[in-house]
Amino acid sequence: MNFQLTEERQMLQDGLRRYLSDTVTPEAIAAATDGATGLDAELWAGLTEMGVPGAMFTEEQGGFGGAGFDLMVVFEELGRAGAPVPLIESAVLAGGILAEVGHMDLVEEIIGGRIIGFAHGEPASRYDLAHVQTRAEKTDAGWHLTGAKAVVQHAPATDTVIVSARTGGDVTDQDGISLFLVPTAELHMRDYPLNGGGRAAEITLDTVVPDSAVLGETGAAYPLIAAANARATAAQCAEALGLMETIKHLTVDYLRQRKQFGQPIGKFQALQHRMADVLIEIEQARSAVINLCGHLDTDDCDMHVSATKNLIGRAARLVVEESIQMHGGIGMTQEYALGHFAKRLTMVDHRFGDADYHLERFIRLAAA
Amino acid sequence: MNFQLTEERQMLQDGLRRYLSDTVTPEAIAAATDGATGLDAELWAGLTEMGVPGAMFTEEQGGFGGAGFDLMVVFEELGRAGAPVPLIESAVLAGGILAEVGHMDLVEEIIGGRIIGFAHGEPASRYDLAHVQTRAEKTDAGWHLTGAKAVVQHAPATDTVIVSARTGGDVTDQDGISLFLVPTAELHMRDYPLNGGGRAAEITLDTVVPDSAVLGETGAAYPLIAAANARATAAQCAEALGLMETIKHLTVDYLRQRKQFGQPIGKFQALQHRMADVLIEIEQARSAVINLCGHLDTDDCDMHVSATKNLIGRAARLVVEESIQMHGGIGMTQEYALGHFAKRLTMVDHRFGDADYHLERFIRLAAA
Amino acid sequence: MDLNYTDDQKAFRDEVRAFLADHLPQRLSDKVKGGKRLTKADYEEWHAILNAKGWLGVTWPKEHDGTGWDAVERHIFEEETTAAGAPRIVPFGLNMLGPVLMKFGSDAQKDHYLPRILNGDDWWCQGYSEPGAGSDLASLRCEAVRDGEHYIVNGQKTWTTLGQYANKIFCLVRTSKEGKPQQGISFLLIDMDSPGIEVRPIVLIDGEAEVNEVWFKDVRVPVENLVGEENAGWTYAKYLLTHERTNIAGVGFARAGLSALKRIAGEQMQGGQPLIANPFFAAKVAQVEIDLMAMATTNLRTIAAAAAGQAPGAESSMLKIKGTVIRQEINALTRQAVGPYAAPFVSEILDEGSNAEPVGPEAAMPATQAYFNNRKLSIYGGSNEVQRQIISKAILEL
Amino acid sequence: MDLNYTDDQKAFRDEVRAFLADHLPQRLSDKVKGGKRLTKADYEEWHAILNAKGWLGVTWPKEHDGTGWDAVERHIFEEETTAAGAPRIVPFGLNMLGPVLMKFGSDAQKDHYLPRILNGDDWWCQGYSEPGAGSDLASLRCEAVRDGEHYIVNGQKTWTTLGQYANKIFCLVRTSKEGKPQQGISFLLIDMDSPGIEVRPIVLIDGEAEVNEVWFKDVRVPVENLVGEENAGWTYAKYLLTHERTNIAGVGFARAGLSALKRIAGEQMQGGQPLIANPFFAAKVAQVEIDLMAMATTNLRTIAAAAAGQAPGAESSMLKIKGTVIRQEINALTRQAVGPYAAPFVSEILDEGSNAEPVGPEAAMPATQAYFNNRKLSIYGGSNEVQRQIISKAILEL
Repeated sequence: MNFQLTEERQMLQDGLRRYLSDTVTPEAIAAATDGATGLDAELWAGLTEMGVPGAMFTEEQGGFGGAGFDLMVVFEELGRAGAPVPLIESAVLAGGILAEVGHMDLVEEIIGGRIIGFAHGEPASRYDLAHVQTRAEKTDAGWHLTGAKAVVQHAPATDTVIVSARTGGDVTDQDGISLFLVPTAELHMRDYPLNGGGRAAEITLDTVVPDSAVLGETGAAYPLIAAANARATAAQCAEALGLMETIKHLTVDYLRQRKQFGQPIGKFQALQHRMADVLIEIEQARSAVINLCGHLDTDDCDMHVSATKNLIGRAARLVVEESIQMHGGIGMTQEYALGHFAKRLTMVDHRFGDADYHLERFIRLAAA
Repeated sequence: MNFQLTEERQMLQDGLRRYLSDTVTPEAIAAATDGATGLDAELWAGLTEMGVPGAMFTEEQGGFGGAGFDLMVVFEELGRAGAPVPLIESAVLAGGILAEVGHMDLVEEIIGGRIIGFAHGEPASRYDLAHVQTRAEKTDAGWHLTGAKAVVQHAPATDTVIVSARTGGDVTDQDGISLFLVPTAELHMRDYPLNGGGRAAEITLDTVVPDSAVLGETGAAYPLIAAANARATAAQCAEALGLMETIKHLTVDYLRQRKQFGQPIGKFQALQHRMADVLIEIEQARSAVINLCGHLDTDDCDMHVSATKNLIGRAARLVVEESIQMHGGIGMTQEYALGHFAKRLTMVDHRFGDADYHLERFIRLAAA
Repeated sequence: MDLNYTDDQKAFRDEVRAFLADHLPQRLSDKVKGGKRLTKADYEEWHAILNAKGWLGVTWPKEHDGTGWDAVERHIFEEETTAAGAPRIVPFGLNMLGPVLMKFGSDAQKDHYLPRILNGDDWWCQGYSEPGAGSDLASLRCEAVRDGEHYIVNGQKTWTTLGQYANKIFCLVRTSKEGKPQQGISFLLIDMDSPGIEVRPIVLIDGEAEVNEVWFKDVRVPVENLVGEENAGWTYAKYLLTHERTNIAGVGFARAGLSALKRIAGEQMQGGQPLIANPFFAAKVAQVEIDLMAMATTNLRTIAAAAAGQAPGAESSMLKIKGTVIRQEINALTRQAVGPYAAPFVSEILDEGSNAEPVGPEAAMPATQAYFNNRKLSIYGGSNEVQRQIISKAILEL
Repeated sequence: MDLNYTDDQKAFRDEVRAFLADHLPQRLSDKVKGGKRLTKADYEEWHAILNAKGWLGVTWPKEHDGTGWDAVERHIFEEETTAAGAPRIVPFGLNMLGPVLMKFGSDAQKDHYLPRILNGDDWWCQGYSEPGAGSDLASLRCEAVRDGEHYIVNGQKTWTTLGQYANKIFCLVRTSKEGKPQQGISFLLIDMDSPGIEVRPIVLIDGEAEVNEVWFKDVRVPVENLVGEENAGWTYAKYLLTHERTNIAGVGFARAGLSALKRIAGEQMQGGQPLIANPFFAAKVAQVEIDLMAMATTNLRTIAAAAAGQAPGAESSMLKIKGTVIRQEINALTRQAVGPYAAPFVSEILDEGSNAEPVGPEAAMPATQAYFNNRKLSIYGGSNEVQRQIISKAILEL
């Protein structure tokens, strides 16, 4: 039993924290969010240079990490900085699947900074990973993909996207889902900014891709998607933890500095006690992330995904609402840093399943 | 729209409050709880003399009240005093059914102070009113009753009990339930004290009663039971409100008087704010009781039963736990008054359906 | 005890309903229900419709061309207009300044300003809050120095709602630094087009700029624009705040929000069934509905007491807290209901006549926006912390 | 990072399990699991079994015949004994007085008292709290006046757990009224059979008398029973309180409670299915289970830090709060689970060998009792309010 980071991870953490605190400014986030690609290209290049995408992969896969705690270290720091970067999409989701099906050339490029997207969710799928209506029909030329994909994060920054489509089975069957590598130029995209920063797109598909575009076995992609999704959820939970840490620091500073009725508002016992409860939940969140990252490669992974995502969802709401309330009006302004972090943290519950979704799943898994 | 009590009800309230505050002592409650019958006979005689059982019945039924707000006034005062008396059992449950089936002679005796019990719940029925396993078989001599009844409150104080038994249908059918008037002497009783005061009994039945013991039509008792139960729930919710009021006063007094670190603990802002939240929930509870008592004789009665019982259940837990916590150790001692009220209020959630049971029922009714 | 309206009250309710059916433009109610941005012209249009009927001065006595309604009638009006999706009545002139002028203003001020509020000549905004003051209102520093027949005003106000539309602002200013902070405050009426005034929008986390900073640099204000006496403004300010508190419970908003929530959760599918049929979600919706049923009755109890002439105590603080907690919970559940589509934010969709299609369900973006925007409910109008303080002081008497 | 025990730790865990399987009398674990009353003899029996193995001085170093275990080993021991349903080790002599004597006692005191604690010659109880003091421990008034070779003690202590079984009490007494309240406190060891001591039981709302008032009237205590220096007792008291905090999270108790809850809710039927299958109930159980999973890891993080020699900060306060909240929620759910049978209360059923049959399910009465009894968790050992104060002070530094 040991809760210390290894020396390598400690170095990565320190380096990342320094680099991000120098680099990620509100202006840079806003520019990326409102810009064409939703990407802060300079930041992405810097992260790549530091080897951040490589930390998502094992040495065997050409990286130098790949364990749950590597994800934790990196994403907690990205969360602290509030930086929207396509690391979950390109390295954890797309990269994870590509490594699994043996596309090591692309993995190498991802480690080198190339951004490949992952288009799986659909307008009606909500949080159900097996819900795929997009169809792939076999033609002479290859596969004809038709359908729609929803809220594909960082799609405008990609040149290629992994698209899931149904080659068999009914809309919610786990069997019959296949994955295709599609050039972004072949997709119809409507892109838009996101609450909390970054851009996403609605994607409409009506394109033919060659047989070589198929990833892995046709009809058997569900386990690949589910495994990548579990890792992505861990990454996102670690990011949420980092967001909470920054919100905590902002709020503690505010309570210490802001004066009302002649004293710092942090002297008011009602706020002190509520702040204590917030701190407790942030420690709970940290432990939950540790639990998940420590069990990513075990049989209990699914249960920990749901336990942790549930706890993070609840803690996030408390942290967001209490921090805004303790700040008062200033906490609601876009100019002050809190707003961005609060929005980004709020959005965590809207991806990979919300707190209730995972509570229900946890119950189902525990009963099984 | 008018939230004032009528003059008559105001007088009843004033009189009851005075009488009960003079009469109901911790010693009297303990004596009744530990005594043979679970009845404070003097108190019961006094209440009867004041016409309290009569307030449960309409003028048409020989009483002088019978509306929801009559129940509210009486039971809120009984709650304030923390007095365990068989009014729900004898006047609201048994009396309500007897009045409905036209047994006006017995109603008159109940108004005069006779105590008739109501044995419906069973060891396996939990909160399901239709769950009746006790059987009544037709014999030459009348009806042979066999089965068991659970937690029959105030049974030891009765001379006669209304017993539900199945004359047809399956264990959880609404059809096929009948009611019988059975002398208490015919029952096997195991009686015991209750948390929060008073006594109840487990009843085992193996007795034959004459045909004349049947109340109303055989097999058609469910609506009678449900209607009486709705009124009993309203009574119990009003009692809970009275219990909350007394707990509120005890806690406010304690916060004002108890000193720590050189000042009254009510000066500590964290407690002030929590007390404010408790007060808000007690006002919510009062409004919920008003809603239910004002809709007892309407089509919306069932929905209000569930809404109010749910809210009372949640508010009760908050009031109990916060009041004990704010008192500290003293709040946990049997000697101090709070303990009795806290236990009695806690037990409200264990009769007529708990907060979750009614939340589920509310959703079902709202969807219907 | 009687939970029902009297026949007269029912007749009044029917009259309000009929009026709304005939006169509330559907263009406006569609915007309100769809969470679109309301323009200055939208508010002015609705005010003019109400004024033509004599129903704009809802809290005003008949002698000043108000409705003369009692608390129950005001409640019925608020309930019906909210349910119908009418724009709110902009409160600054009507519910805040108006009552202050009626009680403390000079005859000249009453004669001049009150009709202009009703007929829309003036759009007032509020100059109370200052940066660094917050709930500690008396610590304000914006200063007015007498110079002959003028006050020279210097300083800053903030959180000035819809100040960008206003041609007038009523301000609390410091005219003396002696005595307690509450002493030395005066109540001034100021033209927004006076030289030296600058209005800067504050963008909130929902992306909207409904509040502003207002800067005063050597702004000259004629002394006849002083309300009441110099240095006695704290009394008027407190009087105003009690009037700000009408409809503090927001029952109508909560009901409208709850019914929208149920509709949205009835359309969103999860695991093959509407989200509203999911027991976990249904439990939360039912819980807040039950709380709202009780709170609505607490509200009626307070209104009935007010109509019977009783002074409100800590009840309005209780209603403020419970009302905002309920509305914020409804906002949170609505945000939860829209799922992944809570994330996209395309600001121009909120403009009337925008060609931009919504991303995902039409209800999604307004749901997220309302969640963030309504965090303000527990902060402004006396934060919920201040309300808890009032409640506990009232009962603990410490 | 590694969430798993080392091989050594796993081997130790197996050793503890094997020991418990062989030596924990089933009669005792049945009582513990069934919520029955434990007698003085029950505790003494278990202490003797542990002492024979050398496992009674769990927090003691080897030089005093303790186990010399580190924080992780202590945690494993606690986890396994709790899961097995062993009686708790009565902490007053072992975890409270023992460490104080080792650090501040004279050699004579160590030589005399420490072995007697291990071998069961002495049963110590705690004389800290006083009526009216509560969390404000330093305001204590029980007084000791020097009279030759004795102190004369007068005053009252309260909340003395299991004082009815004790032959010794360690007390904080006031020996000087000068300076701050923290100064002038001394730490005295007193024979419970001294003339002038009276023990009165305090019955709690669950009907049990596990705590007592202890009254002192002119009780003569030899001066050699003073620990350390006169008027320096506050330092020893604080040292003791940090030792009281081992296992503050109560993970083992929570796990045992959760598994009992699931069993009970699996047996109780509602609407034709086990209560645990009801989504409303299952949601609450799952929620507390998820909280417990996280809290257990927070606990391990703290233990690992302690084993690595780091001083605990506000973490133990966080664990106190979250641990008690979780246990109390489990108690509340268990009470809810037993339904109408939560009401009957037949005290004698809790006695071993009672002939009285339970009313309803055997688990029902202990469930209600545990709910009421465990309200104490958030009150004693530094109330949760005091813990919140410690946490916020640590981070806000105000």
